[in-house]
Amino acid sequence: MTDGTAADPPPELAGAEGTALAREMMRRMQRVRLFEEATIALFGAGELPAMVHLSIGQEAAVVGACLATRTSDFMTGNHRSHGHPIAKGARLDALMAELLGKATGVCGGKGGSMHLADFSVGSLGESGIVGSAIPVATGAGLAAQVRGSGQVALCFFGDGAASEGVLHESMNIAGVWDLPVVYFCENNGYAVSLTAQESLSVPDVAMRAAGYGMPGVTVDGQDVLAVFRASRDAVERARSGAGPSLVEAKTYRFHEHAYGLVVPQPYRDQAVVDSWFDTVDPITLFHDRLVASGVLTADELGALRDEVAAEVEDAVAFARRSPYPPPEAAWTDVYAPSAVTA
Amino acid sequence: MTDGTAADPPPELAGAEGTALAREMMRRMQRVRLFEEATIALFGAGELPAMVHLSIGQEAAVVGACLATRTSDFMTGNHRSHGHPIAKGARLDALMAELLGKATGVCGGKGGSMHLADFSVGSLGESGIVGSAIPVATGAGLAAQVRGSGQVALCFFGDGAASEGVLHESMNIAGVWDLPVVYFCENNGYAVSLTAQESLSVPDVAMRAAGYGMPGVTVDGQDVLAVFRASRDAVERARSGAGPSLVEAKTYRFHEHAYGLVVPQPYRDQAVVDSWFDTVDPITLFHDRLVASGVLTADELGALRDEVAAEVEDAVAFARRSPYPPPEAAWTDVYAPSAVTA
Amino acid sequence: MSAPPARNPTRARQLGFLQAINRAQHEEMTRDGSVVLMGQDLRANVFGAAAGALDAFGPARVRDLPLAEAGSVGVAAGAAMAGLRPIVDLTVASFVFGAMDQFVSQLAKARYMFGGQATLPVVVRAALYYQGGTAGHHADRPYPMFMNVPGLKIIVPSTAPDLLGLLKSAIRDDNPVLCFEDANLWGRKGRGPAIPDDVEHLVPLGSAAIRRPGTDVTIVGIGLGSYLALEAAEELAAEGVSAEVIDPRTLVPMDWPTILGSVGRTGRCVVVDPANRTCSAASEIAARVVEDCFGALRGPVARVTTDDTHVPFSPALEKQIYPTQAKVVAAVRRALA
Amino acid sequence: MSAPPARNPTRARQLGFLQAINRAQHEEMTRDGSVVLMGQDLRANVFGAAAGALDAFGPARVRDLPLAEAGSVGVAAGAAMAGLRPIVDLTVASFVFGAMDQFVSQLAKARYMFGGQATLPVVVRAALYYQGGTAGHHADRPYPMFMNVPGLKIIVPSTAPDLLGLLKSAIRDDNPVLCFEDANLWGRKGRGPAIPDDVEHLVPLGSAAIRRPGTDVTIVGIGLGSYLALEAAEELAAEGVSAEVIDPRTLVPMDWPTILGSVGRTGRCVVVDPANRTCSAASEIAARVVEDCFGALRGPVARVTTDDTHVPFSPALEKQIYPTQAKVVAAVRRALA
Ligand SMILES: Cc1ncc(C[n+]2csc(CCOP(=O)(O)OP(=O)(O)O)c2C)c(N)n1
Ligand SMILES: Cc1ncc(C[n+]2csc(CCOP(=O)(O)OP(=O)(O)O)c2C)c(N)n1
Ligand SMILES: [Mg+2]
Ligand SMILES: [Mg+2]
Repeated sequence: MTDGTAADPPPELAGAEGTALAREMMRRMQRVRLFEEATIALFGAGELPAMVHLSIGQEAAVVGACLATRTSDFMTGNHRSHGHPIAKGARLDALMAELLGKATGVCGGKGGSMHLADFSVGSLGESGIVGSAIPVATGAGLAAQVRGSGQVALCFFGDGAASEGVLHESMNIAGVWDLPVVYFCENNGYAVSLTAQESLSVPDVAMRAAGYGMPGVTVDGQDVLAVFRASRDAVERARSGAGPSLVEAKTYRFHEHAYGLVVPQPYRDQAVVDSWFDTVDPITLFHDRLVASGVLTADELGALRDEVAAEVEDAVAFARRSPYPPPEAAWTDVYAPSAVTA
Repeated sequence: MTDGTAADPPPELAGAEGTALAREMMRRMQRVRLFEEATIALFGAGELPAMVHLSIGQEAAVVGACLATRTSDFMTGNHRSHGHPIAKGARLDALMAELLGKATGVCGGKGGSMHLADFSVGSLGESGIVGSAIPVATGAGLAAQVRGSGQVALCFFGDGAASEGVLHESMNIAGVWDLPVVYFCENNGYAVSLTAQESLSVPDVAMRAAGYGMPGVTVDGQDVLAVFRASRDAVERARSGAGPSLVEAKTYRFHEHAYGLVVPQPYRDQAVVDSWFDTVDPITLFHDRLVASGVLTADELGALRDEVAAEVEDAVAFARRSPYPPPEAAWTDVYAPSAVTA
Repeated sequence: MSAPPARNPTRARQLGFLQAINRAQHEEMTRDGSVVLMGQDLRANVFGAAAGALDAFGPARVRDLPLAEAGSVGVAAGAAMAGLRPIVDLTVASFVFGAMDQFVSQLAKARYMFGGQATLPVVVRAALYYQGGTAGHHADRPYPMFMNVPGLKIIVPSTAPDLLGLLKSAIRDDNPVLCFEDANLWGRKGRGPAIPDDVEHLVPLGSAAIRRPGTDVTIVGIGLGSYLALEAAEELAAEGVSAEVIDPRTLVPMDWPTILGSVGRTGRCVVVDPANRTCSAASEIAARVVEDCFGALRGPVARVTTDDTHVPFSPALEKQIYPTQAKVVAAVRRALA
Repeated sequence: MSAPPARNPTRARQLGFLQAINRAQHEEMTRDGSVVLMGQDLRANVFGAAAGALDAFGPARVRDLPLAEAGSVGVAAGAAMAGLRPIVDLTVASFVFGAMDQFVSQLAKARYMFGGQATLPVVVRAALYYQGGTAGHHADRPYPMFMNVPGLKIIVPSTAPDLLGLLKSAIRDDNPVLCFEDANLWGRKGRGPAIPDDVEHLVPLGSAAIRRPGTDVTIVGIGLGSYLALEAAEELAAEGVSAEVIDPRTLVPMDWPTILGSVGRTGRCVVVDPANRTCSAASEIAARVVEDCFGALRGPVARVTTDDTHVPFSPALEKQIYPTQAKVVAAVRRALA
């Protein structure tokens, strides 16, 4: 500490363990950011078969939540699909190959950008049907409870998805059965062009938690530590058998709903959106905080960023050189082999 | 008033208008009760084609809510279907004929016990699919709002239905658009054999109202006046353009889930259930209150009951002597006539 | 919907429909601790197939569900992906519609879309509760809608032994299987080959049964339709017409070799299907027969289905709309003409 | 999904698909104040068919819906029962499944079950968004599932003039009508007869169009399938095969006289249907053809459909599973063999 403005590190980030956590938070946020920036470049170069939904601006929310879980915990999410498995610890190469529709993709090229899944890190799949994976996470929580495995299920959904009936059904079932599920709302203020105000009859999604007998908190989604703390509390509660929770992170979608989607009528002020990169960028905010509190230096953080950049570059190269799936893959995996045959 | 225990009539029941309201409350509760007792007899005699779900014990809830609306207001409900249209003012003869599958039935014999509808009194139909009519009531509220008709929609649902996703979707839409809808939960403590505690993650359904930015109240569903007051407030709010409300009436299902349904394993204490007829019968409670407060005498109330009994008897006779629908009715009403034809 | 008598091993050879379900569930839950049973009113055994389950397997594995069809099926999908083998009793087939997105987008698609990572051993049971005065909201026979969705298997057993053996195979299958149970058969006792007492009585999915051999016409009958086909075949035998009756038992995967082989021999085909006519299982069978057996076909393929109307409440109306023995006989005559 | 150019009356004769929707909605909302439009992202016109609607008709009649498919369709059903004529834009056909109970239990059944008291003038629009790399959750073609549900009408227009005329008829129809729009046709300009400029260009529901007369084989093509049929017909013409191409345009009610009449003349039939094969519209057409035209039939009825698999993301895989001109030509050869 060299001047009076520097703060002590927050308790979570103190000591060697704290530094390791800080590193991992930053590493995963950078992975999301740089992976998606590479995605933009690939999209611009016409290398992506279809549109992509980016989590840029929302990195603190997805990373803070995922780092509160273990690799063996379960997770589901939605069409804005890249950030979740990345934050949960999935390898970037197989994710990138998936975006290019390659055989080495995490889903063998059959899922694509909106439907990433990496079961090896507990990522049970993202849903292109908004809201549709919410009961899936709930069911994973049920399996953990029945098997007594101590696992927890993390369920990502958006402010738009919050209006879907399956959220209600799932939260009620989880509430009644005390399932180990953390419902995590990334409230980025919009469902495509519809504002959260127009789609939700309450200001905060977390206000609905009381209606299911579970705790609900709203946190600053740009503050990875705040998200981590709220998520950790919810995960601990779930793991202890006390039941589900709802965590809402108020966050910002820096880019358009999707790359490849032109929205004819403006629905938000582009000047304001542009200013977010300077004012509420979760990576910049965390970077400055780490430096100010002496947890990591700017040089260390720069080196970390470079490491991730190289990792992303490798992922892109891997994806590019990977082959497309063989034609017959179109018809496999419709069914699993049967146990009982004639 | 002849002795010190008699209370003054409550303001709603004071004066000539109050007496008329009291009469109408009692008349409609008796209509539900005696109609359904006749239904039991018909069921026992093998005259009903299928099982029937009775509202006996829940008369105060359905009548208190319906009398807070106008005939021109809309209403939907569920499989426990008789009480709602009766309370909304439908003719008993066409309802009873419907139960017998007769051509003169309110649905021409095509709906039956679980699916009564009498559009002439705003009854847009009961749903055998639990919860499925909730958005229908919500849509009727939308029509009223768009047309500026000043109508309100009353939406009956049970504690079991409260776990269905369409309730969430509907209440959210109504909340966002300030629709003139009153969501009315008849919480009779059971969904068939499942207790409300086992199916709901909160003690009171009304606790969920806050999550939709609407008022929610829980009332004694055996007290027709309490139900009427809460419903009147909600209806007034809706009619004034202030938006939807949730009213929950805690009530009791005196009979089995359905006549014709044998539940093999007991799930409630029959002695307790039997005691309800003495302790929480809404008709007895109201009767005694009216007499005690001098609104109506026991004789007047007895005469009223006799009137209703005669009406029910006529309805049964009408239903019995009515013809079955002609065979070709099986294939009509699948489609309405088309406006544009080749 | 009254309770069946408690399962009684000594009566296994005359097993009723509901007891067959109970026995299949009981045996498979005993065999495999990851099998769980979720449904409505199981503890109270309202539908009659859950007797004793809660006592035998406890509340962690036997759960009464709140009313939430999408949630129920989706929770089963997630539980399966995370290692359980759920059986979901949705009770009545008219209640499946609220769960359609979970059937299509999760149960049917997850394995494929995630490149084989997901395994979804889920059985969803629902009764075809028609022909009993329950009217339009309880009497659907919606299996053809699901036949249009790849990734799902579908069984419609028509005998108690088949129900036992198919349901056990379904529970062991690593794919989502929908079991549609024709409630008109609840009352019938087992028929067909005697059921072995051991717990390995399995009927593989995708194998049809030839209920009656014949040479002049093939009648394919689904669910109750297989009985109507048999009764019609007997009536026709008196007139010298020899009808072969096939019960597909599984609709997906369909046992095409058995059906097409039979039509190849008889040259005539009638399909009896309780579903609504348009885009029915009967339509699919007729389309496949004309596509693959045209050379052998000597007459039109006739469908005997429920009419394209809703189910009316009034008993005076309802009985007209379904397949009957008389309609099957008339259809065979058309096919032979 | 980019915006179309604003509706331009002088280009009406070369109307694009999205402009046709826009014009139909605009004209009918102008004509009848009870028509309301609800959907996702209408104000921002994300899907390109809602340009100008909010300005023209105001926020009471043009509403952006929260994400709630069952709620949306059910609210439309209730609004219709209470006097409105809602158009619901569900945007992509893969999103219909969440609303299935409302389609089946309310929209389709309410009129019947309430003995004709209810009238349900609701139009639900959804795009068939396949063949564009959107993968399994956006590329469904689910109209066959709805064909199994009586009480619903279904249109699948394939030209802009037809879309205009059918959608206008649908909005005026007192029944629920599902409009499935093949997104592969969004880019194509209008074809067929020139569109009159007046606002009474109506195509009645239930009338097929003979796109090309022929004598040797009838090819029935649905949506994009009608173009594949035409292209195949041209290829075959070079070999001396004369194919008649029929676009049913409406699937319920189907114009059976036109289809069966044609097969009666040609004696051969191929159906091109972008839906999944099993229990497809093609299956229904094949079944009906063999049932009613057997005497005239001189070859198997061949179905050219999407394979019974899910839609893979990888473009290397996706293109293989759909009908193509080559598959249609091959099927015609089979039908002629
Ligand atoms: C059931 C369903 N309806 C509509 C869509 C189209 N759609 C894709 S993303 C989206 C908005 C979702 O908003 P939100 O849940 O807030 O997630 P965000 O995109 O903001 O991350 C919509 C409407 C869909 N994919 N699925
Ligand atoms: C969607 C659906 N699921 C299940 C059923 C079977 N069922 C009929 S009534 C009922 C219980 C409903 O409970 P509640 O909403 O509390 O109404 P109540 O019967 O107590 O009046 C059930 C499960 C149904 N009719 N519809
Ligand atoms: Mg959002
Ligand atoms: Mg109840």
